[in-house]
Amino acid sequence: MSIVFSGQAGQGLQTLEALLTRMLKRSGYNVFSYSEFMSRIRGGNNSTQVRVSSRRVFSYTRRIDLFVPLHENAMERFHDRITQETVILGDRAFIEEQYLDGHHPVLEVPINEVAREKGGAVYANTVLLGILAGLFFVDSDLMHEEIRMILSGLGEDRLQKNLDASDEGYERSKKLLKPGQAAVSIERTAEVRDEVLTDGINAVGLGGLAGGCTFVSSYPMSPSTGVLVFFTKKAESSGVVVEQAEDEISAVNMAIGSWYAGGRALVTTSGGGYALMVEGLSLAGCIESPLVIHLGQRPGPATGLPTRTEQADLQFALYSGHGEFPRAILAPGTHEQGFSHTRHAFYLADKYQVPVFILTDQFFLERRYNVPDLDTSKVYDQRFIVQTRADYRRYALTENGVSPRGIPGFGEGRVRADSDEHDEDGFITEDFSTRTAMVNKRLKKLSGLQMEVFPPQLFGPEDYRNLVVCWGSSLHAVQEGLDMLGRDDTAILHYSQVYPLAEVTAEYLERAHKKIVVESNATAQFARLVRSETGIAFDGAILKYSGLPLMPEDVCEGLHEKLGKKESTHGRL
Amino acid sequence: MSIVFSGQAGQGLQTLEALLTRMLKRSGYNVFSYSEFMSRIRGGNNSTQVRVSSRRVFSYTRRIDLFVPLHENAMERFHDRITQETVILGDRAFIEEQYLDGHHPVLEVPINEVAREKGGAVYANTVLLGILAGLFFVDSDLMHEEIRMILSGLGEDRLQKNLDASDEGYERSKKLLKPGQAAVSIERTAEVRDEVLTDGINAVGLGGLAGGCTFVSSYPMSPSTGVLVFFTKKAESSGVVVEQAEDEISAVNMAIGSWYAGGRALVTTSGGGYALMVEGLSLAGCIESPLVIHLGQRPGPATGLPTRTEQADLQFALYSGHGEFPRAILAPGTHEQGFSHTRHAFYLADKYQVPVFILTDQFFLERRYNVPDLDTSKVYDQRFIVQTRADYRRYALTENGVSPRGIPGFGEGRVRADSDEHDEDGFITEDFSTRTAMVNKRLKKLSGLQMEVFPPQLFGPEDYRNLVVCWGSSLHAVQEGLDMLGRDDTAILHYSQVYPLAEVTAEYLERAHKKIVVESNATAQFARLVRSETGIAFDGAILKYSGLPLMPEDVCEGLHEKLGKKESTHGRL
Amino acid sequence: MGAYDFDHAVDIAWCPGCGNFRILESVKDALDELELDPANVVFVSGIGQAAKTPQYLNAHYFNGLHGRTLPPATAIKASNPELIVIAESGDGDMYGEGGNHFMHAIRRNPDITNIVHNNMVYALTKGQASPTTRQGFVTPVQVHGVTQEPFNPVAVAIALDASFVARAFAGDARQTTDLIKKAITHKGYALVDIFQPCVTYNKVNTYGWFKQNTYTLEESYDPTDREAAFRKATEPGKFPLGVLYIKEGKPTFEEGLSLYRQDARPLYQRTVDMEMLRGLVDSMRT
Amino acid sequence: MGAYDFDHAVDIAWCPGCGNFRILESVKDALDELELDPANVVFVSGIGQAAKTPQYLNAHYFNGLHGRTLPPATAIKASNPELIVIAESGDGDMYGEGGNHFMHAIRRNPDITNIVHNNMVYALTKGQASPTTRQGFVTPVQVHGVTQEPFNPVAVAIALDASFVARAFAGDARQTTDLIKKAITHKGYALVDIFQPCVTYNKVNTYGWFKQNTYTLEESYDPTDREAAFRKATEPGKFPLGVLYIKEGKPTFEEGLSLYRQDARPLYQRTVDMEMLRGLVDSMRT
Ligand SMILES: Cc1ncc(C[n+]2csc(CCOP(=O)(O)OP(=O)(O)O)c2C)c(N)n1
Ligand SMILES: Cc1ncc(C[n+]2csc(CCOP(=O)(O)OP(=O)(O)O)c2C)c(N)n1
Ligand code: SF4
Ligand code: SF4
Ligand SMILES: [Mg+2]
Ligand SMILES: [Mg+2]
Repeated sequence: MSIVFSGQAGQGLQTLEALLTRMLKRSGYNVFSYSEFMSRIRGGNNSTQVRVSSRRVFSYTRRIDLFVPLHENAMERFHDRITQETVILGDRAFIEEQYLDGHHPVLEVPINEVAREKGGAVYANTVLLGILAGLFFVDSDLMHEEIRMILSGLGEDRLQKNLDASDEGYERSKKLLKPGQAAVSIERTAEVRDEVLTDGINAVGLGGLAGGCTFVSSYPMSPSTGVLVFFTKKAESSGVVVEQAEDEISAVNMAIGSWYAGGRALVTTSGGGYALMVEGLSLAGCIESPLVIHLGQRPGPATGLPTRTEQADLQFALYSGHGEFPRAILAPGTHEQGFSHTRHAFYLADKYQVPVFILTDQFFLERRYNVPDLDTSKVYDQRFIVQTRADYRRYALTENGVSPRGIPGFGEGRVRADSDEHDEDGFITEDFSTRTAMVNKRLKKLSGLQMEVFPPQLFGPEDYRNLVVCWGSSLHAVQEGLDMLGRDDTAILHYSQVYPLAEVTAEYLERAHKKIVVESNATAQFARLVRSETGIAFDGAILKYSGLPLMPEDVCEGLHEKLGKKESTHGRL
Repeated sequence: MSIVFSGQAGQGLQTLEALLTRMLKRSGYNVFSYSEFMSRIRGGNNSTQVRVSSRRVFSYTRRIDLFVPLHENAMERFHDRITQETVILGDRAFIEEQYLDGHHPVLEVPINEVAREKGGAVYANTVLLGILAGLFFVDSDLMHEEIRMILSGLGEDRLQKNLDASDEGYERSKKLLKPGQAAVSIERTAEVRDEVLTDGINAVGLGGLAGGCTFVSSYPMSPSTGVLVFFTKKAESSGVVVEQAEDEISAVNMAIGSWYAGGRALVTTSGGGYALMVEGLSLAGCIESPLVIHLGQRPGPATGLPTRTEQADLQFALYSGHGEFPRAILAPGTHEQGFSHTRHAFYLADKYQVPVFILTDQFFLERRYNVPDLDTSKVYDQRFIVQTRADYRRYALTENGVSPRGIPGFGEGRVRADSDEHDEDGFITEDFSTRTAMVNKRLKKLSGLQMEVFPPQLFGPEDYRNLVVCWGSSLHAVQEGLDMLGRDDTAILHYSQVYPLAEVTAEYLERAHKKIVVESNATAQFARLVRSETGIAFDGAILKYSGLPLMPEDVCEGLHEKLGKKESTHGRL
Repeated sequence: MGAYDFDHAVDIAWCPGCGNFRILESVKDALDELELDPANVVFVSGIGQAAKTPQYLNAHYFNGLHGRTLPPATAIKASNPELIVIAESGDGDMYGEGGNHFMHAIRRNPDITNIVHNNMVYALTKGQASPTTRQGFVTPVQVHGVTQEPFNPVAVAIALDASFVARAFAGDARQTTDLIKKAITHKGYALVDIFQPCVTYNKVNTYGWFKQNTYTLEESYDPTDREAAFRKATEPGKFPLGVLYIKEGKPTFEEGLSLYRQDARPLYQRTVDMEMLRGLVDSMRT
Repeated sequence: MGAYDFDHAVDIAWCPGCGNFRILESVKDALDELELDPANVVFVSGIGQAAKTPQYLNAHYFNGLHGRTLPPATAIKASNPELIVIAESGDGDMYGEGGNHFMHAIRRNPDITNIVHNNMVYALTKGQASPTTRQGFVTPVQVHGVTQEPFNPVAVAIALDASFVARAFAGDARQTTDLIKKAITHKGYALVDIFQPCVTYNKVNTYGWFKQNTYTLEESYDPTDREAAFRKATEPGKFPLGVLYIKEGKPTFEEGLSLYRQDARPLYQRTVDMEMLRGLVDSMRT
């Protein structure tokens, strides 16, 4: 079931989202939520989708089962998504004339009037929470507990008013349905109650802590700021230096400085901020510094759509920086991967002394759903630094290109890092053969990185006829979209690491009759990468770049169009 | 004939190079010169190669026919290039023992002693100039004229001493050769005397003027600073605003600002500086500003080898900038192209309102040779700006994606440029369909750019068996290298525009039995680009990334290895 | 309706009560009172709440990158000195991300007006500290309160010998308008740092706080005395409002550009001098 | 042989007579006299002639990007407060490309020493103007002479209320050594701007010129008086040498980092607290 609230910036939709998802999850429902919002602090129109299900749900869907308009123009942007099946719930004043024609199911509740009775318009959200709690048969004690938890900062008086408002909503819900109309009947599961409810921000942040992150320097930029805030909150308890830099250039150079001195540093940024870090990336490449970059994509170019989503910085992450040096790019598809891959990024960066990207996007970071667990047993805490001896050479030539990494203050040796071409000691050199040797040394590390690549995951029949390829945050929309289409001759291949590209790629693609790529960008960047490595071209691409997340419906319709009518397949029929 | 002087930074090799090449050219010889030098102001070891020929010469060769050591360790870096055929000329003190074994032809001249007699060690260069003038039968009046021209700033006394020193050298040259030893016998050509002697810097600078450049903002960085200096020198006479910015970020944002206000702006930079311009590139992409970027490559990553050469920023130029927007990348191979392509860059940038790169490298910029002319008849002066009407819309949607470009102060309308996603008027929008339309509009311009691509040039037999592909500054070394190898079944395909990639590419490649790419980088970036567009992989790559220019010998040996023994080919035998 | 108002309603993306509304009005009033033709006025801004201002008045604008307001503004003026150029943005944009340009634009001294909405916070990105945030201010990123010395833009501008340095408070519309007018008519770079209450993310430095913590410079104050200006700019206690410093007689950046001395035409009116070009090429034959 | 000398000959890439040699000696002397163990001393530099200094003494170094000296220096100190960190580079590096970091490092106040070789020129790139180049100075890019106001680093540092601001002249080795020693022992950010003759690209501001145009601050001078310091920093005529300004009692950046309050161990000695992590994840169940 898909519920959408539509309100204005400043109306507190995010609090409602938090309250509702927590409450429903703790009642045993699987939940998913995502807010799309404008780049403004007040006004405009934002909306939140909460999906409630007996099965796990992970994607943002076009479908709206229950629509709640919370201000005057709340329905304007949703005409194409509100169908005759969509139940409209709320204040009559906010429901457009055309939906009051009797052909649309409408549940009128004077939410604002009730709120005002309970103390003011600000209580509208808790009235609504109460109504939904009622419709979903949530235990009212649980509802109260959540309100107390989330709104604890408000003070006793306003807290109590919120509780009263929710109770009134709860009461009203009972009278909402006409006799014969069913209340919500979604199965609940006991196990879900105790699952972990997380968004991408927390998954990445916790992964960072699990990876041993001790230093974060960044400059605020949507949608990556959440990760900075995450670390700030945890700074003390977990021993992380967190600094808001004066600009992104400072941020990345600080991070590299920290690695040099024994920190394990991360920067979190978005495309425009990352653009300013590119010279720093090349510095990390040259001095062979580990570096972890969380790059939360949003639509560009330039300022673009600051609060929207896109997957258009893959090539940029891959080819940015002057000169040639190795790197790795991870693109988690699930929140579990958000956690495990961020942890892994620290491992790879440290082991190979290279920059490693965690490439997410606004949708990935902001969406929220329940997962059974984030597996903290595999805490990564291996350290790759060595205690130096007097004859220490920072860039000693080795078999695999990796030189033991010393840090100042730990051992006898001198640690010399140089952004000019250097010899094994780290001193500037202009010797041509040393130069060639150092380029080779750095590039050799690619083989090591290649050996540790996360292979793509195949979903669906091994003997697929068609293969749908996607990466990063698109996974769930593709899965649900294919489910909707219902073809059993088609499999999904999802990449949670896009570079180095897994070597099995060609094999997978060659087995397919039709190969379709699905990406949230306009030029099919991943397809281009695949072709540059394998020579193989896709037969079609489903691309979205409006700023909204990819939806299962986009995938379903796109596949329908590309694959034609469902064929009798597989001998399974 | 290849002459190499080896001296220290600060010994005035560059003046000698200028004097000698000018003088020889005016005597009717074809000349080529290139200096390789360290990133320091004094000391170390630098060298200059001057090639003198009856045919046109364009490349830096490993071969040394005449070697002139000018300080104590002058031979150290040249052991592998000095053969038993190499004549060593100069002070006995600077010639290493091993070369005085009687097996190496040595012409001892006490250059420094002579210089000191003429007034001091600083006159050594003009003594040497005199010697070479004598060996090459240069008219001594011409020699004097050149000295007066180039050293005019020195004052009468020192000028006279230089003239005397050159005369003394000239005299000495007569006695240098033992009876029977031939002086230099290279044919001269009357036409060469009046040809244009240019390096890449002047070719690009003049091309900029021909393209109507009126604004240059940059920050010094080898090897691109020369172009900044070029414009500074010409600023007054040609009406160009030239500003040294506080950093590269300012430089690129100034350039974009200038285009907005009706200037035609260029930035000149190298990889590390360009890294800081990447956000600006994306800005140009979003607001659809023309922008011309001269990117003079040098070896990275990071500071790398500041005064050396490489072609390793192709992918960086192509994929840098967050978000998706079109661009063009020109990579001149000859100085004529340095001129014409820079002019063309302004045309393309202005017409399509996109950033256009002129991708050169240190070798391209610093090498010098004579060309018949730079064709100024095709001066480009078409203006694409419109006088605005009151209802002007900066981003009006059009068939080909290009909207008429107005500027403030010219017309009635308002010109609104916005780095956020915007509507046709330039106002910020968050409308999803407008967003999609604007992305499509911007990307549409790629078709126009594709239609105006410089096709690659084929050198050699149309019915080639093997095809050697190269781009940018590598052309001449590949040509001379293939000449050395002497295969007539092999052709060369040279790209002076690398993006958009010419559509004929696949056709050319498919016709070849073996396809070899030659690049001055370690990862074969152009080959990767070709594969990403055509799916076609090369059969081999000749790559150089020591910091020295690609030499004909590298190509010859590489091709020999890749193509095997020369086969009886072509039916022509 | 002033010359800078639109003839249709505009959806302004600011919070009700925000100081930005006041500044917008003051800017429009200043331009109207100076009777400047909007067709010659170019606003340049970066990214942030303040940087949206140009969207809401009917002049030309170049809304560029966060922190990069001054370089394009300088270049626009240099490319067409006939334009009136106003660089307007937030404190984070101008003093944080754009700090280097702030210093070097002052050194360059283009004849532009630089209006900074100083709300002591990063508003658009939801309330982190800006360079001007006061010590102790708690934000989601500065959870224990800001520890750094707040950036003092007027003191730094005076240290850089800026040609015009003023400070205003958005709450005093008349004074703000007057200061903006003075800045626009001043020849050379002119800074107007305007205290701007952000009602959403800055609950400390409110209208009331600014009112209590500012005062207007005495009539007798002499803004040409650099030392006195520095004293005023750094004195503890209340912040002085008004023109703090004027350095008279500084040549502007555009005046230093030799190409305009012989020929005043803006760049867009120029064409390639083919003979000059031919001459340059031919000079390389000998 | 001092603790910072190599036991083998070093090819130094500077011109004979360059002021950088003097500064190199002063730096080594200061470290030797303070008896600092090279194993604990980290030099951080950018790119330029000055930035090569760390190559020529036997300590740790991080030779990063042009203009980016202070951010890594700050982070190195913050990651291991036991290290002595010296950020050393040229005027172009520090005040031009790196100007924003200069301002914000001063605000942040890490306990590092910032040595700037101020030769009033971009030497490594062959003689263009730097921010501190005097007006009228002719270069290949500033062909009619520099027109911009020269950047006054000490005045700006004082305007930013820096914790320690000194100026030296490379020609006076003893004073330079002493000032560097003071800067290193000072707690907090300490700027030492050193006039450095570039014998190749700056034929105006020579040893003689600097000698004639500088004087040493009187014994009686009180560096804790900010106004007086600003006056000294901006007074016309000769440049004062010595400690211009000290702001006592400023907390350092590292002191402000809460994680060191409970546990002084540098970052490299820390490991993941698994229980804490488990706890964080579990807290998201309810
Ligand atoms: C390169 C870059 N970094 C970060 C951002 C995100 N960003 C947008 S506005 C802003 C801060 C705005 O603060 P301020 O300039 O004070 O303006 P205000 O919103 O307070 O008016 C930031 C950090 C960005 N757009 N670009
Ligand atoms: C991003 C970047 N831009 C430009 C350069 C080129 N560059 C190297 S050193 C230098 C100037 C150095 O001047 P300064 O810092 O004063 O040092 P000096 O050589 O005078 O000691 C420049 C512009 C670079 N290395 N990196
Ligand atoms: S967030 Fe602050 S600055 Fe932005 S509009 Fe609201 S009150 Fe104004
Ligand atoms: S160029 Fe100047 S700064 Fe560089 S070494 Fe020579 S004298 Fe010193
Ligand atoms: Mg602000
Ligand atoms: Mg300098």
